[in-house]
Amino acid sequence: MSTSPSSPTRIDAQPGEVIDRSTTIRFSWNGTSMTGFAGDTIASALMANGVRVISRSMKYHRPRGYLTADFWDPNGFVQVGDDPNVRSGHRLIENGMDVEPQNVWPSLDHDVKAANGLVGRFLTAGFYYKTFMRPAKLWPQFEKVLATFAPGGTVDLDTPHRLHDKRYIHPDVVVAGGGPAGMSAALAAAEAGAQVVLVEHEHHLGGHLLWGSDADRAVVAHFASALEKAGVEVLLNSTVTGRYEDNWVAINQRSHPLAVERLIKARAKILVVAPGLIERPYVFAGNDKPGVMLSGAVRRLINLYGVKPGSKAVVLTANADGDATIADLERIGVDVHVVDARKGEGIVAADGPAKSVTSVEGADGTKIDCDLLVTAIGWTAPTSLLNMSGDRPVYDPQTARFFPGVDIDNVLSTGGIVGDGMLDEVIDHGQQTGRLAADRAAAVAHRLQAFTARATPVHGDEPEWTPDRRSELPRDAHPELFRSSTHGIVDFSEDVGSKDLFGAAAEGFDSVELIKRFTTATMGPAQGKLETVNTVAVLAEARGETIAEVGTTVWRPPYAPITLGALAGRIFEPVRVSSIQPWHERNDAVPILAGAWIRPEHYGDAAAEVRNTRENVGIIDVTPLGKLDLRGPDVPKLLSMLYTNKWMKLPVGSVRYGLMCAEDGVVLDDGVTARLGEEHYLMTTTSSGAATIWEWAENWLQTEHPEWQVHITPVTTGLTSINVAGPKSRELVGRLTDIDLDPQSFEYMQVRTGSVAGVENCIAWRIGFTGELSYELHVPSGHGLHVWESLLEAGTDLGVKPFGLEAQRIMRLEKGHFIVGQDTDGLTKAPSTGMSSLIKLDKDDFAGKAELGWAMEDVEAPIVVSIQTSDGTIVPREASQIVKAGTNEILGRITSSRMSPTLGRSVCLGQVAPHVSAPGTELTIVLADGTRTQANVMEHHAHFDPEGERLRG
Amino acid sequence: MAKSAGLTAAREKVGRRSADSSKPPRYSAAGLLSRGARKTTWPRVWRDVPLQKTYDVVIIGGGVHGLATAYYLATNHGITNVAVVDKSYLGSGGSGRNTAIVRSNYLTPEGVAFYDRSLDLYNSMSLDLNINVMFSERGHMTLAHTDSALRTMNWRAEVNKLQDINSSVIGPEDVKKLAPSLDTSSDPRYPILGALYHPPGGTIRHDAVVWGYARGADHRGVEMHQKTEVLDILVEGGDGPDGKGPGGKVTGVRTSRGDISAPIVVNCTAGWATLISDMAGVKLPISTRPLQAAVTEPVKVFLPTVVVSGSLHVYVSQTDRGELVFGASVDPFNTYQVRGSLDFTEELAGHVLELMPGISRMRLLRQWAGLCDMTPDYSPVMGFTPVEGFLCDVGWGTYGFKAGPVSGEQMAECVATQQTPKLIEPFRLERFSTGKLVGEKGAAAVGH
Amino acid sequence: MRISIRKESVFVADSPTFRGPTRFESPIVASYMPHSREPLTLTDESSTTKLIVRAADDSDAAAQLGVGFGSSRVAGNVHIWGQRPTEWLLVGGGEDVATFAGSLDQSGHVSLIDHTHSRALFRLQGAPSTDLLEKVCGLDWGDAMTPDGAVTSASVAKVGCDIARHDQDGVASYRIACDRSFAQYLFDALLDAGEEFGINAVV
Amino acid sequence: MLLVPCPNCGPRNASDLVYKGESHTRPDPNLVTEAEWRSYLYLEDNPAGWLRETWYCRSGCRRYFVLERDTTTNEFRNPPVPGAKIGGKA
Repeated sequence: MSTSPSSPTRIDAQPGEVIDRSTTIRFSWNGTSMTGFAGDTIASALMANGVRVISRSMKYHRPRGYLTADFWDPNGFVQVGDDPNVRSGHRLIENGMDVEPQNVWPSLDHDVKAANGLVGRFLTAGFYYKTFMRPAKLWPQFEKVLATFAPGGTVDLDTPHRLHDKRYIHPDVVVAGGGPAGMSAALAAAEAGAQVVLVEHEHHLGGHLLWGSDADRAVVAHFASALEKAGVEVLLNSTVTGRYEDNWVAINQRSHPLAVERLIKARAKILVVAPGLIERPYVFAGNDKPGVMLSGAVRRLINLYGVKPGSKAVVLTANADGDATIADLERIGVDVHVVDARKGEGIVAADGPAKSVTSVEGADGTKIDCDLLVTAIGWTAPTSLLNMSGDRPVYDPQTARFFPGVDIDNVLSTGGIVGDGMLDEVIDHGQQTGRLAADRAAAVAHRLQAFTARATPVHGDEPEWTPDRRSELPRDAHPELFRSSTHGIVDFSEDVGSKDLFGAAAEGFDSVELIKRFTTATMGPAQGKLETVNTVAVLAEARGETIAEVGTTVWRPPYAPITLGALAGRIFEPVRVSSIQPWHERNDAVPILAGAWIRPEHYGDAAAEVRNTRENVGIIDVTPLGKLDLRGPDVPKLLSMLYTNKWMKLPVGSVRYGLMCAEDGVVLDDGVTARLGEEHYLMTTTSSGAATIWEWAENWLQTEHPEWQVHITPVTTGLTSINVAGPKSRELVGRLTDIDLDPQSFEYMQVRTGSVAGVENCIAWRIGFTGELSYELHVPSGHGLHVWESLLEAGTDLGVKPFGLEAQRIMRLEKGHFIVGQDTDGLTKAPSTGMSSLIKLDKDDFAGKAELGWAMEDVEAPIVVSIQTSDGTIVPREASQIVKAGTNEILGRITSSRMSPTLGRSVCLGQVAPHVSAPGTELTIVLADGTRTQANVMEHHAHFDPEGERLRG
Repeated sequence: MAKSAGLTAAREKVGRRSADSSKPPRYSAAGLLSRGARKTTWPRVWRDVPLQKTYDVVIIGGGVHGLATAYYLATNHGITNVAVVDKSYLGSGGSGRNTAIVRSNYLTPEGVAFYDRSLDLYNSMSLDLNINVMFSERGHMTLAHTDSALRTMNWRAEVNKLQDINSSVIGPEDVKKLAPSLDTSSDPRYPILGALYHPPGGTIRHDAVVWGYARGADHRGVEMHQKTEVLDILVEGGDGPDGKGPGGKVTGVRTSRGDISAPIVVNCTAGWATLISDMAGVKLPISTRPLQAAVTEPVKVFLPTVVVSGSLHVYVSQTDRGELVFGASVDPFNTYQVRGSLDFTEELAGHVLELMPGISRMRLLRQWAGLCDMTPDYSPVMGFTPVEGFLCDVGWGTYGFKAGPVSGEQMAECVATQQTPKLIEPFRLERFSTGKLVGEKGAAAVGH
Repeated sequence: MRISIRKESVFVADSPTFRGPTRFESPIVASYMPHSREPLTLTDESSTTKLIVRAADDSDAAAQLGVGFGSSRVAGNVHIWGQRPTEWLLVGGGEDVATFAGSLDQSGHVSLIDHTHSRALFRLQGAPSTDLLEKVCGLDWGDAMTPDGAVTSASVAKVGCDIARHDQDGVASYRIACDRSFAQYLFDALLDAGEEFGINAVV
Repeated sequence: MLLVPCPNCGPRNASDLVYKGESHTRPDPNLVTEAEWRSYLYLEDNPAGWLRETWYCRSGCRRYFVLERDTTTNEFRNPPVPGAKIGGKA
């Protein structure tokens, strides 16, 4: 059934309406197609189509209609396509939009869980803590049932990641709230020279002026054009969701033309908080029936959307807004019965069938027939952003609401949150606030510029911090109205009633935090905007205390929920590649992520790569090796401090291996360092340690020994590193370089510089992680690909082939070389690696020296050993545990294991307890399938070529 | 370390201040029905009684650890003249701010044994305490995105298996079966290579645990004193100024509501552990950092298990109410300031969407932070201190909630027997002067 | 649409230290099809010579360099960045940079490190370039905090960069240097974020 | 996000820097006792109040410096000025 926009609930054009009646929008609700006008919210369109029941409540599945008809409406959550929990009071309709009710089963009209309502009085708050304990076995079944009650919409797991974006801004002033106070504050600040961003949660500037008089709307129009002229950036349909340390302000912009949402991070010099007030619901029997609405909802629907919310209304009014609602209703022809709380009148219940109100019971016992009950009983100040700034609000019984408690230097409040007053008073307060904000922002700007080297210099003293001399807004007296004499719903989204709160308080959950946790009141999607003050008021009533004595809970960020997509924004995950990566990609290398690096794991067959390297010659791209250029007369001192071994006498042209430890003696990194010239060294670190070791070295230089003359420059990616390994490596490199490779003049652990494939000033050193004769070439990266391709071209006849990380891992394991972080862990101290000869305690000082002195004496520390299984076909998985035979007592673990193509059997490294570390000791290894296998500790770390003849050849 | 003689006296006074002989009503479905029918309310969960001048044991900190210690002192050892004091409300600290995940698949045999006992106690807690703590044994999955992470998972699984803990490494296909919302393709920047799967792990209603222990302890005579801040710890005979510090002996505590004398004082605080211990002249190897958490709006349940990614510093589970609860690693610098940060939620959202790209339209509802006391080896400090009668159960980092029951049980035994129980032997304060740290540091990562 | 770059367009680098027989291979090997609008350009200048000078802030060399940390100047054809305390970056043609570096007083502890191959260099130019930077970097790019000539280091799309503002004929322009290995990632990230401004890549 | 006053770069987002803990003096490893060394390794001061601490400006000037911060409010005291001597054990 389709309902036309000219249904009986859409009234004639209103002077302040924001809909465009010339543009019809088609959408569907619960499978029925409907129409509305451009500018309609889902809520106004549904109301215009005569829809009154929007959702079912969480626990009792009671039918619910619009209460506030705005963003905060606890009953207005709908599913829009793949978007769950959409605020239908805020989201504008679009052509083709599929809107579905949530939390209903099997349908909105007939919800079987509504039976919960019948047993409601047994389902007191926290009832689940008191039952389902026996029989224990049944609890998982109960849990499954409970989980079906989860409220909210449905996530479509195939939801695409739409474009979200982020932006950082550094404005002088951010104004949160585009009502009269916020607009005038923004304008005044801009006119005083500040750069201002004005953020309005709704789709239009103006706040409550929008549904006010013609004069009110003229004020809005004036400000809108003045703000534009003054260069204020106005963000509509955007929310300041949080204020974090040092005025780091989060703005969720939902109105960006390209990004579905954009998170703006503003480092605001001054934040002006002007959110206005949120109308508070009244607690009484039947207060959650469809047809019970707050005055703001009624005024919005009539004035902004031309929607008639009912035909016969009872209005409970305690303030001018209630009175204005009466006038609005009467103007559009609604029959109104007024209950004036200021005259001591009141209501105790809304009656009627489940889905509507048919009558209201007055405090005097009268029953008035109606289909709409409107309450206007007061306000809640949304002090959330102030709480996040350190404020605790203070209750004022005369005004019946909370006010900000303390002054904060860089967060100023204006408008309804700080007081009442006539429009011109509010605008004046906004102006004063804007000027104060601009003055203070100028002082902050001056300080920032004076303190930042790159900034435009500022002259003169920092401007004085302008004191707050704003006149205060008056506070209008307002009766304290929270709960009638009956019990009703306090938290609509959590289905928590005042009776539940009384019960919880009697059970001892009698502080505001405990009652919140026990009943879940205020924990729902509105985060207490509607519920907190009523919760506090009911608790105060239950305890016989005042509201001020009970106090309030802390409002935590975000101010309004924000999607994960907006928070994530563009996801930046940097990756690094070497200059040879294009070649790897062209040649089908299987990539592996190693930290941020993308590297070739292998080119198809790692074992074949090993065999070719052992038999012929292989080349591997080892660019990710950390490389630090060290210059200066004191480099040897620095090296001596960083490494455990000695460095004062390393000759020019030599390379040395070293181990680095942290101050607690734990192995930090290892690598080789070459002396290229008198005062010029090149250090290599592990790939993963590159950044850490640079910082570590700078730390020693900058904080412990600033007198040392050393310049450290990271050159990891400036030099493309290629290891040429294998018996034919000398011949291959020899074809391309002018360096004399004669073994007599270029020995193992030496370094030379020269040209390679025509590239000048390349560095070559003779070291070998693979255990083969090998040359590690470090060539300028702009020519790295050229050298790589030249090597392959020049060595075709020698059988040169590239090898990847996996082949290197196998070869290093065949040689028994450990890898820091794999064969060692976060507690492995240097002596455990079997490298005690590299720990020179007779040096005056080095990192970790004291601890290593004691560690050398430690007879309980585990030892890294080479291990071979008795059955060479078994490769125990890395991390397999080594146990005492016949028991589950752990004696160690396998840290590395591979099948060795060279030896045709498995080879391992492991950490074992010292008493089982002697060569020849028999070990028991527990395999992945739980079976056990025998193994032996080997004599040498190297499974292959223990004498290192190939390496030194 | 120094032990107290005060307990002999305490044990002689067993039962002196036990609660009313009339037992409080049991929680049950029948009770709910009858009270619903009669429209009567339940009695107080714990009594509101005046603060006494002396107790046998004063426990500082009304969280899971302090309350469990009190409960087991009363239940297992008959020591009931005990006060639990808290500067705020019960469960206001880490106990009410954690993400309520429990598991026992730790790396070291010591850790496994300890947390396994805790999991046992959690399993029987609803019956033991007669309150439904809603233990949801939904399984716990730690994802591996790199070879080295996978190696660490295998390490944990192998150690776990040797101690009969249900824990194994599973492949991406099984990960997908357990949690279809995860992106197990090979495309992402952090591909899922496998996971350590631990079926006995799960979640629990953390507040219910606090209230259950408080109620149980109260029934046995223990007193809970909220809004009672400890201002000083009274020590005499110590080496330090004012007679505090090593060699001294505890005589009581000074609170915002007056002095209390007690021969034994147990520090069960988190966030303020060093400040409390400083009052006794005991220096702790602890630095305090916030741990942040966040929760989304509810949606229909789609994530049946707990998912953790160490590489992405995120853990996530979905409550029965449908909310996703997220946590991350501790903040990068020491502070006592517990305001949530925006960067936490940004990083979190980015990482969660890398794991589960389909949930970008879910909305973050609330974020909060709690204080964590971090030790150099990510393991607690438990038992005696150099001040006689002053005991610690602190330094829990991000693991405190999981360990609550077993810590209470062991600390109670420690207090009652004046011996360090075997299970907490590895966690003694002395290890930081001998340099024998606990091995959990061996593969330090986020491990919720 | 991502496209491979035709290599003919790549310059030959003439860094003082490293000379090769072939062209300098830029780290940028792929780009996007250009937009028709041209308000904003991202130019790969990776082959430009870059030389680091390390010297004490109170040294004679520092005085010759003539700028302190946080600012830059142009001396002839050499763009001198005061990019860190005790550290300058010289950017320009190989001969010019070599000549300028050679003229520096070497007394005290002074180091010259050829960084041509270590750092990629991009130029982001056009009126919206500040808007683009605001999307990928948390610093304040306003004129007060980052005027023409300013030099700073910051994380750009999560990559550590050194950035010099170097306006051209009154149009905002930034030179951005990052580790060569991150260059392609950063280049792509800037193009992606610049999409809404109609960014053009020049390689 | 907290702003950290780098003496060189000016106030920067905390994510641009690395916190290195309490600024303390390293004992002479040749004279130190086990207890003293372990206290240097493990016993950082953890006051609720002013703390002297080391930061490293990783995304900016890459310098280490010492600041004083109130750990209850995260306010920095006497931020150093650009050009002032930094680092060392001052």
